[in-house]
Amino acid sequence: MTVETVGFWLVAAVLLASSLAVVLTKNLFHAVLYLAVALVATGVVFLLLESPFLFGVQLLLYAGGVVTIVVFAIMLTERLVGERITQTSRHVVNGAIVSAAVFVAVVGFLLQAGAPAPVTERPDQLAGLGRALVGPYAVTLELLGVLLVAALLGAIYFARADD
Amino acid sequence: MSLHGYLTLGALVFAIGLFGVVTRRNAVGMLLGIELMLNAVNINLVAFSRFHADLGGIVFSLFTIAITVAEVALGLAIVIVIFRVRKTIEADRLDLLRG
Amino acid sequence: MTTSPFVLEVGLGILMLCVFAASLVARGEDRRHIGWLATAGVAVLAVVSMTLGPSGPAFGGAFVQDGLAVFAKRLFLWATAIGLLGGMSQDRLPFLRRSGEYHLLMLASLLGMFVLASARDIILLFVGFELMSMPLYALSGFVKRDEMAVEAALKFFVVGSVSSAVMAYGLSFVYGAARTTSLAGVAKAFAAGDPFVVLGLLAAFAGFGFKIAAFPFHMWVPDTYEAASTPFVAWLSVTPKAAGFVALFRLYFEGVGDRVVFWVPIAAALATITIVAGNLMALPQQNAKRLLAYSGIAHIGYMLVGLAAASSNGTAMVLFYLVAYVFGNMGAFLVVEAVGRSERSEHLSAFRGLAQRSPLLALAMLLFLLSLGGIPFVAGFWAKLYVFWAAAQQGLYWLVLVGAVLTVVALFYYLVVAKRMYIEPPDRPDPVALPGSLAVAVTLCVLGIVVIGVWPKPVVMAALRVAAPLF
Amino acid sequence: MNFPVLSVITWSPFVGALLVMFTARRSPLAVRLISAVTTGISAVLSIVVYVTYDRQAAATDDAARFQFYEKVPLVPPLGISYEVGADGISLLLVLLTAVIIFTGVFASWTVKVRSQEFYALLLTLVTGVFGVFVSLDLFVFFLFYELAVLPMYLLIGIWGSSGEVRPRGIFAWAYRETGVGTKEYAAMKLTLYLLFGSAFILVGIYALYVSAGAGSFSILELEAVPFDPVLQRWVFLAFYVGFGVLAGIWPLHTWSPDGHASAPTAVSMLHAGVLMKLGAYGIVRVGMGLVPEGAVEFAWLVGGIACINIVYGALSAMAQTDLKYVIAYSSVSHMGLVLLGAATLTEAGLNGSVFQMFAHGVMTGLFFALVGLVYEKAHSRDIPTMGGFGRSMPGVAAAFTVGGLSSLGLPATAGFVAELLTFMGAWRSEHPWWLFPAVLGTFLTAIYVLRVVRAIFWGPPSPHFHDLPDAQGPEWVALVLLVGVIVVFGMAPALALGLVDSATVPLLARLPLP
Amino acid sequence: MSLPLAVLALPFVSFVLLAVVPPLRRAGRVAGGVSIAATAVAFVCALATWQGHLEGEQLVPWIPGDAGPMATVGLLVDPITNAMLVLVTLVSLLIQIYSLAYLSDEPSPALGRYYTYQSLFAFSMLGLVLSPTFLQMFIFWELVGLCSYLLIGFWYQRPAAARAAVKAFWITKLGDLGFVTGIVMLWAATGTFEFSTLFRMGAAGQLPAESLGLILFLIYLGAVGKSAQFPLHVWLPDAMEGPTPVSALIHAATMVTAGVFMVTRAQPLFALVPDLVWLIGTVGAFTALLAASMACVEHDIKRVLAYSTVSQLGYMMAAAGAGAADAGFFHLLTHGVFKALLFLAAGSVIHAVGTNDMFRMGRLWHGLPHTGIVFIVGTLALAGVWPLAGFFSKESILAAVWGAGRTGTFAVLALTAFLTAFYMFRAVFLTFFGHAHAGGHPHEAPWPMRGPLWILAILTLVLGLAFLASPPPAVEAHHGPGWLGPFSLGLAAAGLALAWAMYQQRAIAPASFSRVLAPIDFAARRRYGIDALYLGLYKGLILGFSKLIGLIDRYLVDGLVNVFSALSLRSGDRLRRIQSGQVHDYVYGVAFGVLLVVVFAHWWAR
Repeated sequence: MTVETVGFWLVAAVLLASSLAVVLTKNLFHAVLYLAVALVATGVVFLLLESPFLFGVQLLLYAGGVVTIVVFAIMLTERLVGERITQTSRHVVNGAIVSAAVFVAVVGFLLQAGAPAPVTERPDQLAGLGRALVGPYAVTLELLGVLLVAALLGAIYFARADD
Repeated sequence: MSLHGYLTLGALVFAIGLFGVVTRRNAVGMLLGIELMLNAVNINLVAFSRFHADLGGIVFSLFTIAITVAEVALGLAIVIVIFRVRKTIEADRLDLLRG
Repeated sequence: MTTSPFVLEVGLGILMLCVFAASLVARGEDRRHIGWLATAGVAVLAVVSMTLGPSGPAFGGAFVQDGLAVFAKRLFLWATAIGLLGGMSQDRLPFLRRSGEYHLLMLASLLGMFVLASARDIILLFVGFELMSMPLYALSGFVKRDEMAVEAALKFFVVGSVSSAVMAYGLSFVYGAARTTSLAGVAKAFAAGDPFVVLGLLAAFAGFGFKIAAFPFHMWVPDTYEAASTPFVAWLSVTPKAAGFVALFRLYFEGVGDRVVFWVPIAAALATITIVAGNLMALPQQNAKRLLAYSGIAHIGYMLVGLAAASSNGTAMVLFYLVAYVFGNMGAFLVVEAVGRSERSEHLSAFRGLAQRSPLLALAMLLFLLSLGGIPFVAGFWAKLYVFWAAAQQGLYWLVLVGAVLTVVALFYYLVVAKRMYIEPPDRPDPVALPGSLAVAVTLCVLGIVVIGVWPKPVVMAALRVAAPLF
Repeated sequence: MNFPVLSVITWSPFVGALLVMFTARRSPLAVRLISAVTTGISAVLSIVVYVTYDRQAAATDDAARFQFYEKVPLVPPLGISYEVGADGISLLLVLLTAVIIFTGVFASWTVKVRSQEFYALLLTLVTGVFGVFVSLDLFVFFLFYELAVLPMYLLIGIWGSSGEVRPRGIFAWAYRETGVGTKEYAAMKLTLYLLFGSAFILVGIYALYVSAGAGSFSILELEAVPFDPVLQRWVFLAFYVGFGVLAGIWPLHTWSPDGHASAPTAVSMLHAGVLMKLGAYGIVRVGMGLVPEGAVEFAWLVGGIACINIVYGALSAMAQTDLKYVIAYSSVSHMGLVLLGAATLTEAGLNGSVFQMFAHGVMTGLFFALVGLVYEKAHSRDIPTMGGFGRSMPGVAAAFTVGGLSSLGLPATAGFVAELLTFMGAWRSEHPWWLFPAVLGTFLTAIYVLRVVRAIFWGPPSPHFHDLPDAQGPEWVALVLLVGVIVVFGMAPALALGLVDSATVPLLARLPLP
Repeated sequence: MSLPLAVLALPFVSFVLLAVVPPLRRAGRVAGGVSIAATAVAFVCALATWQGHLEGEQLVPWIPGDAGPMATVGLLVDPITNAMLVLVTLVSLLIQIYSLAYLSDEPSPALGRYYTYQSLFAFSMLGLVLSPTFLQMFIFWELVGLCSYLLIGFWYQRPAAARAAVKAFWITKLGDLGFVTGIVMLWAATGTFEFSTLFRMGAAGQLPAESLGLILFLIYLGAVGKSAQFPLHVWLPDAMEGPTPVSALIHAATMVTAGVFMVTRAQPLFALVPDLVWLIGTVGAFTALLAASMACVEHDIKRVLAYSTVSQLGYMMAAAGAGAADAGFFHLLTHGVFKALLFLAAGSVIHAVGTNDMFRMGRLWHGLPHTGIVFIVGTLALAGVWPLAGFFSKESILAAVWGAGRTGTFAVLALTAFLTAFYMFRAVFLTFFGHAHAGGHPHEAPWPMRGPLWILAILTLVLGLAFLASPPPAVEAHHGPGWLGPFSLGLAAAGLALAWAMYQQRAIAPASFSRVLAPIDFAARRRYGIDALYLGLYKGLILGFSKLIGLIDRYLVDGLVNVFSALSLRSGDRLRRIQSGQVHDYVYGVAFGVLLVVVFAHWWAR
């Protein structure tokens, strides 16, 4: 049992528990908070996978950005509707069956594939990322910019209440 | 920990996310499910990247995160506009269009 | 002539900037001139695209401007030009006042399609895919006061997001197996039979299935088509599908060699259920747009027949089919728009006696329907003929038979529309009001199907030429 | 450059259609005159080509079989060209078409609703029919074929009439859902059926084109290709089913009664009179001509189904109480005779088949013209309510009787010669027993035709109808012309058969008969 | 050959004129004049042909073929033809003249129509007798059938006439099916329809021996239908619904004898199949007896004559069956004359009293002396009383049958002769004498009717006397034993006596007589159930079967088509319910889609 293994099990437990809580809890607000926990746990998984940079991104963008937006949205709709939003679930059993089926299908393939040994050498992640983003992925990055603009354009268009 | 451990973890999170999408009545709740699914993608990507010592996966997951954010923004905007027009965000009450 | 592989993308970017700038300075309720700007720009790009030839790859092969990409981009540009032109006549407030947003979103989506057509890197592919999709969600709910439109937008968005999540999940496996993000590596891994790549590609198919609206992934289509504004739907019903198919060819076919036959049974099965379900579900429809939506699903099934051939001929014939489909289907939707505007209804009964009210419009609709039904003299005939031919070459005779038999079912509901127009008497004597821009768009579509119907050879040859290098 | 007479015959109605659409907007009379003149041009020219066809040359020189030849390349890379020419079979059928459409124009003189479009569609349709008969390029042949089929939907849907079919039996639920009996139903059924058939034809044409490998759709060139026997069998079956749908083969015939019963007069005339012959013509020209081994191989099937058609059609006709259905089923029966004659693969039988195409075309055209007149005057097609019309409309009664006699094969009418030749061929064929259903068919025909004559024109005047006028003005043109053709060709069959023989003998010579 | 051609062409020209010039036809009596004139000239030509012994054959191609014509038509003139030409034109002429008065009450267009048909009939019948080929004979055979149909249905608004017309057509057509099948088979075997060629081949033994019997039997079926032989005789009595002159011409003198004529014409062929000849004779004799028995119980005067015609046709066929077609043909000629006479006389009676029922007539002798005389002349001829024409022909038939050693047939024919005399005199007594009294004041018809009657009566007498002076070849050939003449005279006398006793003297009550012969009486009055059988077959079998097929076609064959389309519509409607409007279900769709391709690929890969 290495540290990594112990950490993995711990993080996995937290991640799964909080994920389940996200989809099961009645209170939407709580669900968002659980989501934050799950996202942070995922960030920890990234740490275990030796990607601290991504851990940062995950915290900033997800736990910071996404959760904040969602909370805003909930507050906004709550304010409009004037009552707390609780949520119920529909057809839990059906959903569970389908999800389980998807999981089994994936795992089936996992079992088929042999597991590669982890590579011990560690490339310089940050520098490599920097080079990659201005090198082969430059166009992709620019397009991502366009994408974000377009999505925001759409979001603003919807969100503004004037017309 | 082996690659398969991470992948299985990702698959579990993915399945839970899917479960959330198909069971949540509330549109925001569905959105949260989608977040989980995309999160699973990132776990996969980073795990592969790590085990193959290839940066592509990290780059991919960066893009995924960014796209997810955009998606959430747009999705919530839609939820808000729906709420304005229909006074509900219970997705299963939105069935004017059918058949 | 060798030009930069980015001419069109750069041109489109400049156009977007112009439109953006124009919408910043625009004032007043009616800002349709922005739309004219966008339309004119796209039209210019469309003309420019006809002069372009393939050029070499860029960014280490992540972006290619090969024959297929050029072919696809020409198609996107023409379709978008017609779609924008047809949309210019919309006079509801959002389209007047928010013309800038509307057109910017369209152009952004178009840019995504461009990327999708050229991407040979899974990250680029995914980003292109999302760039194409996300504006569409916004556009489908553009009339944000309309409760149906926003509902459609939500459905479209949720199904789309789930699909792209599944797709991304699949692509993560693809990457994991290929150990690289380049499609050449993917093809190599697939050819080697790595189970991860198989799982990944199968899961990624969810995204493509969603985009092209193959059977179980199609469910957003009727609702979105029915509720969104018709000219947008006309465009939505053809261009993203074309982009989806092109990306499909890249990811699933290009460079995989003989392993390509792996897809034959899957594509054939999907084709069968899509044709059957699409045609059958179209039968009871009374709303013209829903009818066209389901018929469109059936058409995707026919294209999947070509896909199932998993050969260069099959690919080429799908491309040809797309061309025929672009003109035929857009034309049909645009006629629906004309009638819908005038009658305030998209129910089939709005078409009653159209032949006596507006004979030319009715004739145009008839031609579109005949083209969709696969009748000689119009483009759709060749399209069906060719995909069947490709499938038959592959030995899929049963698939051809299923397709041919269900064509008869399809003709049934097309003829039902024809019956409304030609056989039933009109409720009102006055002709349907037809704005000039819409008339021009419809005319372009008619020209498209008739010219291709009479003289299909150039398009066929071009399609064959661009499809050959994939294999 | 010779005068392109076949093209003029073919396209003249189409020009008429365009003229009707664009010039004659306000004048119903002008519409009719343009139609009469343009179809008249076709009629006159078809008589001219009929007379000037060089029979001697055709008999001696195989290259001279198809005369009045024209060829214009359309799509050279694919080997598609506009190639027309006519031999004896084509000429007779062109003449038939010309006669029927020319009379059809007069028979529909009284169409009131949207007559301009009616005539335009009718004339377009006729161009398709002419085109099929003269095309020597399979691709163009197919295009003409579709052109001949498609306008039918609108013609029946707009100007047709609805009958009544009671939903009964175990499938009653299905009848309730399909709206059986209405003109829309009939139009839809007919169109879908025929398009279904054309899919098979297309597959067959395509198979020949591909396996010939010559890159040509020309019938003349494909004739010279020795196709693989297995391929020939399948292709023949495809052609048989495809064309057979239009020819009304059992059990794919049910579009025909509904369609013909619902169609307006001129359309029924044209459809039953000429279009069904397209199917038979296709089987002979394309099926027997291009895949002779398949034709020989499956002669038993063609003939066997034809026998079913003959007897079954006649019995069904007997069971009908709707006048138009009687005639429509009689077409099913007679098309059986046409196909039986062809299936005998003998000179007499094939000549009889072609002659029957002509005879039945004229006769059924006459029938539908008359039924149209009766319907227009009495506003009913229900036989049991009619009676004693012979007194008020003696002309119609007489013409109907002549048509009926021709249909039951009475000598001195064209029908007799056709039937006799078919019988002769049948007994000389590989399956002599075909003679018996054929003969039985004529007897059954005698029963139902005379029953109808008796029920409608004979007996005491029906109390349901008053003051029915006889045929008038332009309608007489139709009746006299058709009756005249029936009698003249019945008394002097050599008028047609010499020509037909010069075409059928080379065709038969190519068959690998055992 | 121009003279025989003229005989044929004149009625044809008349027909065409009347058919295509409506004003002429609608003029009625003018039309009659045209037709009569044409027939008269034709008669003269026929006489000239006969006298000139213009004999020969001429053929022209009719249906071309690759190796010579497939069928020819033309003219064949020989003694048989000549005799028939004269008979047909003569009787036609007389009857057309007679009709002018008989149908004087008809409106002009109807009269014109009548003469159009008459011309067509004359043409057709002449064409038939001039036929040098089986095919041409069949063509005209059908055409005379058509005329028969049209003329029986002359009063088409009477339901009975309409029924009788189609019945006649259908029943004869049934026989004609055999005819056409036979000649087609014969053609297939020999490649020709021509008599001369066929006879030559027959003489040379080139005909297919094994199938010739079948072929000729089928051809004979045509004669069975046309000449009203059992079992296809049922149409002839009903045909009496037509105007009486038509009955005289078509259903007594000419058309119905076509079968006999054909058998005579094709005698060399039939002679090759002795079994068939035997059958012909047996059927003929049986028909003769059967029809005679039905005539004995008939009330309708025209039907009595009709049954008598059937009976006499049976006689003629019996002669053919004894290998003496010439004797039959001879009887055909004489019968043509006196049966026409009888019908016309009966027509005159009906014209006078307005009914066909003999039991509502009586004592007409005083009102209609001319008619009475000629009727009795005809009756005597039919009964075979010396020295009238009928005696000789009947005698030669009986002699031939006796000579052929067919005793059974001879007995049947003798019995028939007795019955013939009985029922004919029964008619005479009931009509002209007896005790009943016809109502009204019957008086003689005008001269256009009486003239032909007298001509025919005189002809009957004169012919007999002429035969006495110079026996015709048929009589010469079949000279029976010496007792035969007195024997047949005795039979006639016995018949006369019985009739006289029963209907004039009432010494024997008909009722008691029928009690004695109850089963036969019962059956004969119901036409032996043959008509009912046909009716049952027609209604039950053909119509019933057609109803069945009609239902099958509409509700099964077409039903499946509709089921297919309805199922498509329904399944479409069902299927679209998965489009529930619930976005969750749409997500399920995506999930299912993925699972589907994954599972399918997995499963397929193995």
